Amino acid sequence: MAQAIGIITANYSTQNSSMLTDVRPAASLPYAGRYRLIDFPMSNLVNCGVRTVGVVMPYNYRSIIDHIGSGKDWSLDRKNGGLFILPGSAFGSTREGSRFLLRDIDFNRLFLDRATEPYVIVSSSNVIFNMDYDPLIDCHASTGADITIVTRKATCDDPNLSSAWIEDGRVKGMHRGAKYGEDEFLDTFIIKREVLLKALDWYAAVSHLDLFEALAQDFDKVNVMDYQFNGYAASIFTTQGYFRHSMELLDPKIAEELFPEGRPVMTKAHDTPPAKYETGSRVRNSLVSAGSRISGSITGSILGRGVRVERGATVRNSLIGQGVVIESGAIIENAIVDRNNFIPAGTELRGTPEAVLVKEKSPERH
Amino acid sequence: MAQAIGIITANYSTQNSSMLTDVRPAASLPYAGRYRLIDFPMSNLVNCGVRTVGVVMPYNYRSIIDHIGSGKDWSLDRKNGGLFILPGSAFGSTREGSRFLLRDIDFNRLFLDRATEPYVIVSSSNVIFNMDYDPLIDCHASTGADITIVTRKATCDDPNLSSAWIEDGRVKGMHRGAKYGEDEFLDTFIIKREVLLKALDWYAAVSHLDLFEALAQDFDKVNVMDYQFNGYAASIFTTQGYFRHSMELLDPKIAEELFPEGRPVMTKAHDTPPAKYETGSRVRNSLVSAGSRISGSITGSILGRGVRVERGATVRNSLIGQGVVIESGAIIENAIVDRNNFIPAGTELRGTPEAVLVKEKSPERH
Amino acid sequence: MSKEKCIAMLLAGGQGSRLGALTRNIAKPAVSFGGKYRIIDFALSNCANSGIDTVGVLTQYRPYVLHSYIGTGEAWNLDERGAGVSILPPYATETGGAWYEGTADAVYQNIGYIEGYKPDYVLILSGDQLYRMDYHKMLENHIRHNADLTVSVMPVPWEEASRFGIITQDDDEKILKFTEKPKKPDSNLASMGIYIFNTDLLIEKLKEDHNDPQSEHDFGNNIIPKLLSEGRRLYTFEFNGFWRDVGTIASFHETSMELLGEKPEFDLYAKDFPIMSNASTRPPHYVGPEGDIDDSLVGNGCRVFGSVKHSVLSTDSYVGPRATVVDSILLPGAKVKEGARVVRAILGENSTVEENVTLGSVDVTKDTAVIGDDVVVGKGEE
Amino acid sequence: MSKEKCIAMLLAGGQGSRLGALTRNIAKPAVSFGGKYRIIDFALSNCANSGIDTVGVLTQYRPYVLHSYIGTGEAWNLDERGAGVSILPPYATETGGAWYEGTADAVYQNIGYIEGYKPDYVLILSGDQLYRMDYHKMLENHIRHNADLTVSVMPVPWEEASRFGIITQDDDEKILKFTEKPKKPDSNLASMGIYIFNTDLLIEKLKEDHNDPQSEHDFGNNIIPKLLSEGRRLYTFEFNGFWRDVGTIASFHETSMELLGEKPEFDLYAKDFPIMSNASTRPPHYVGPEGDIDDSLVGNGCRVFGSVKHSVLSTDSYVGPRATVVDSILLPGAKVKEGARVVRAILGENSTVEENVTLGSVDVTKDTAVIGDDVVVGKGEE
Repeated sequence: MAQAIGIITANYSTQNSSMLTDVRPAASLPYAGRYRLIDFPMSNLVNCGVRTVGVVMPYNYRSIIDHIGSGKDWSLDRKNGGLFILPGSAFGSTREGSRFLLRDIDFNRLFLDRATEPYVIVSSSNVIFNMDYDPLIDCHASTGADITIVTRKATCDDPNLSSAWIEDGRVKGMHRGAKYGEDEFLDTFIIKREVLLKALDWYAAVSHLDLFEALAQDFDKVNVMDYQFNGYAASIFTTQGYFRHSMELLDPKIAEELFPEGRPVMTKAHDTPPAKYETGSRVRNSLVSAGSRISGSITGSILGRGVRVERGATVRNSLIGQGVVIESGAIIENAIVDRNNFIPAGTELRGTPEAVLVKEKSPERH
Repeated sequence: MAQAIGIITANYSTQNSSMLTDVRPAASLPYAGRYRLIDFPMSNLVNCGVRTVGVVMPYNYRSIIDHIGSGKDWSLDRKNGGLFILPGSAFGSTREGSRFLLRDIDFNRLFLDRATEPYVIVSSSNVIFNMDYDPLIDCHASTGADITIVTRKATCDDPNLSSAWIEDGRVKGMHRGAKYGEDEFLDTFIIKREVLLKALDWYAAVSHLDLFEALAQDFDKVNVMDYQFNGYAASIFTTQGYFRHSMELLDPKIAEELFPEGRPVMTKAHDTPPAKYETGSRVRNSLVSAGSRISGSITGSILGRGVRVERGATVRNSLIGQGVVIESGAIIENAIVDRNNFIPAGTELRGTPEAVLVKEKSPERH
Repeated sequence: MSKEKCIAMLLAGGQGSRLGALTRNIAKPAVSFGGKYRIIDFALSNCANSGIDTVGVLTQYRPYVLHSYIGTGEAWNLDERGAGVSILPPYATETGGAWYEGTADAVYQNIGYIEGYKPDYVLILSGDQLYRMDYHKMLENHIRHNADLTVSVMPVPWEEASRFGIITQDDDEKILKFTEKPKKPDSNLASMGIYIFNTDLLIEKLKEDHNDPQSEHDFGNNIIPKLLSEGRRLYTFEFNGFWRDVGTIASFHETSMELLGEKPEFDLYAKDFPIMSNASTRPPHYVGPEGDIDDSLVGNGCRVFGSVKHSVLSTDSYVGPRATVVDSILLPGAKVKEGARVVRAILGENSTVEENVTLGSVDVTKDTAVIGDDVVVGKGEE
Repeated sequence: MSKEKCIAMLLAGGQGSRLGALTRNIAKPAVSFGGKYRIIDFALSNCANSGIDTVGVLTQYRPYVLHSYIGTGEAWNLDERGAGVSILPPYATETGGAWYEGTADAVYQNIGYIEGYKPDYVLILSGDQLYRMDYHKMLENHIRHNADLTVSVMPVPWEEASRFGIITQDDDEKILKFTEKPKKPDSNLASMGIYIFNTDLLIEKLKEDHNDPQSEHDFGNNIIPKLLSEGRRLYTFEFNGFWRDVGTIASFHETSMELLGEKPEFDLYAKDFPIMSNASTRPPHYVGPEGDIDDSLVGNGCRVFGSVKHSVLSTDSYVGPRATVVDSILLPGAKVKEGARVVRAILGENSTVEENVTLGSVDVTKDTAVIGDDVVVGKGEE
């Protein structure tokens, strides 16, 4: 019985569009082999006891619905509360940097009206972290702020991020881009439900804007506070960022921060057998998902479910999607091979660490 | 383990649009107090053992998703097969008489590709009946027809229905409108999966058409057979038809045909207490759903869940939606009062049996 | 919801033999009640509404209906990951099997289950009482008092106090005395048989009790008096709402009737504390052209062609033309056929009263008539 | 799927004492197997894949893990409306409780459950065997022969025949003779302990058997010979696939090893007949920079920093740097710490082998080493 309900805006496609997100919304991008990006915000909410979660859908919602279903795998298949599918407003959210469009929330105002909880935790599906929201809720409740945003000290310069201008814990403004050491916004905030409802009225005339764009002139009136997160977080806005942050999971310390004991990351359950290693296989520094069958050689890579790597095939520094088959003698290096691809014997797919090669999703085979 | 998968086209809005379907797709219209129209095609499929059902969604899909969820209440929440949400094609299905648009099926071709069952049972959500599909499947399998459509002898003249021109059990053509005694098409057919996939290719150039429109010139080449249904069926295309067919449920014989033992109609489960009758209530020839509290007088009417009829209020020959409150002294006659309406003391709402008054859906109260 | 972890152990093993024909084939907590519920719904809904998401249900007597009804607890939102409802029947070990010999013994035999969840507190409940209680408030009380054990109590009329286990407390709610059915009660606070224990103490006391050959292995008769004699910190939590033990035919009938009327003390319709159940989906009920229903509860799927007054008609029951049902309870699927007359009776599930039969009597000095599940009452058997 | 109604009764009550430490706290059908499964997954998946959607699971010995694992059968798509999995533990009646005294007695005590579903046929299964079988084909065979009882059989090597219940049949698959462990077998067809009965006959025979003071209440020893002596129509259904009873440590180890290699006889990856399980969600396993895995199965959540050869690593197991695991089975959560060496061993759930400890031996004349659940093996205890 948390004090909050949750909203996840899953209708954002990365601006820097790649072949990966052409075929699906960012929320259903695979991550860490068997997960999807949306698993992380969903699990964060559920792990702190939130049992009412609305997910704002993109136009192409099939892959998300297939994945989250009725929310059963997140304990959100409930008689009271549970998972709510919230259709996004007609034109979706493709504007640069806009993850929290007012019109998407306004279109689903009933979801907010029906709730009785005092707070709403809102997050996008583009920033990956595993966080205990309880101290955030407590902090927000005790300061009495209207909004408390989650930030961390930026670990690099990145024009795709957003950052906040903070004085004495109070947010004075926000802007696109973050430089090393600035307060990077993690696309997650908690807001009083009543304030969110009021904001929809205040800004009804500019409902095409993102909530924080609309607030731009009003940071002196609306009390927006800051909450610092110190753990691992990865913002996924570009293909290169997606690749780089995926590869960070090969660091056992980072994997442990993202998958700590006591705060499991939940995802859709599958009946997949264990992975099988044949004689002669050679796997080093890699994450391998269930159902994979390995006879070849794999280094520094992440494999989705049910991948086959045949004898004599080599995979290095690559992300391999679910159901990919890599035939004998094929070589894959510095590449993202999306699901269901078939890589024939002897083929070579090589990118460079700076320019990763992307092999797009293939239609399902039989 | 049925030999068939199912498709339900839930993206059809009645042509003769009324205030009732302005706010929701026809598939989620309430029926028989606690049900929705889509419950009937869903239950027919599940009761004959079909465990893979795709539902084609309209643009405004929220009410359907809220209702069917993951399909759990229809035993369709499964690891293999189960319920599939199929987004409708971009422009929905509002063309007159078109319930089986090729582009809607083509848009979800993967659903057909993945199946292994030889047959597909396709139905719309606009025709209500409770039918054992097993003999239909057996008949279709034994004749070897490409398509077998379900018809019955039309019980009245109605320009909104469709009918088939049949010779020796073989369908020679179809046309809009049905006259008494003609073979009325019940918007339900079984087709070989391979034939449906081929048809998508044959008619790729005219995918804006309904399957049977596309077939119009080809009834001599494609073997379409007829299967006669002898039970009760109600086609819901107009507000008046919706009202008239709803009222037929007050005939216990018809209610028994629609809710027979052994073929339950499944719907979303709710925690609603039993109905409560206070001293002085007077209810005759009516269907009353759970959670209703009756102190007034009700005749020849159907009440949804959680309706309150206060002392001295009168309801005659009317459909009352979920959560409606009718205050003391109010009189409702020949009317459809959609959900969540509040009828103040002393108000009178009167239509005539020929021109039923419609009070549209009201926003949720607290 | 506080972060302190509390799990519930729900005692549902009893036969409930004083419910006679109603518990011939099913355990008492599985008996139908209130038109669409089963008795255990009330305790399970209390747990769900109090945020207690881990519940062990101790079964023993004819548990099949109870087991299939409870399932994984999904109907009460209790099928949480890493929590949920667990059915705990007696079981065999290397050394053979042991039946539950008392309330304390039943919990003793499932110490392993409790330890698996590492709770700070254990709530002990019965599966056969009707009430709405926020156990979380009781837990807060327990924590505030830094108690070893908290007993839920309610004031009863002084003249009835000698029928209960009576508790005397000081001004700070600390229990001074506990007397089972005192002849001269010095308090009117009765124990409701609802306890919150600190887990470590519970386990220690259960083990002691198990090894005590004199003990009947009962919480009320053995564990509580022992703790009191040891000078432990026992506190009360006072409850003032509607509470009933429907353990006899008379109380079952009376409590059912208390659900009727304009403003019943127990409001099934209260939305902030819903009673949840694992009900099957049935159509709305139908009232025929000559049907007449007054001051009654009517469940889904019923068909009423006759007259019903001051009664409870559960799911799928049937009252034929010119039949009369007064002051009675029809359990699911019960049928009163054309012209029959049923007064002050309880008809079991799927039982039938044949045409023109008269059953029961308005004479309240006589016992309530009870027809068992599936029984058919024909002419000459009334 | 035929319209004939067949339900399954799955015997899962045995202790499986020959599995030693592995069944100290859980029933044999609940023991982990094959990296992510529990033994009962195979029988339940067979039911689901054969279209048998009603399964009564008879439990008795330490059933808690089994109960919570099975739940309502949802993981096997067996939670159908009006069907599904039911847990059937021993229960008490008005006259007290009775433990299951044999396979036939266990089913006898649940005749009420069977009658509730009114099936035409009842399939009797064990919860501790590994195989894939389409029971529907067996049922078709049963119907085609118009049999009273059909027994599933498989050919075994002649030299091993005297270890089994051996069946002699005529050319039409009719059973002529059934001999338990014959010294001089005249057939090599062994009974697999899988039976299909016509329901009425089963119930009649169970009642007879219950009243027979001489009977051990066992299907193989009592019910089958009785039917044969009465001249009933008993037929066989021949099975030729992979079938194992993992009832001993040796067979558990050997059968696990048989899952390895390039083309194992039992293919976990066959998509048309999937083995389903109620597994928890865990991340992919990680192989460290020095990790080395050869000819092995590795479950989700494992972390491998050492060397693993010809072994099964179940969910969440751990092999530390410079540790070696050979010819071994790590059950879920088992840990082999840095520098330890484990050979031909079975490590129970959440057990630990401490740093630099050596456990087990390549010498196949010695017993397989077995470490119980939660046990920690330190230096000096090898």
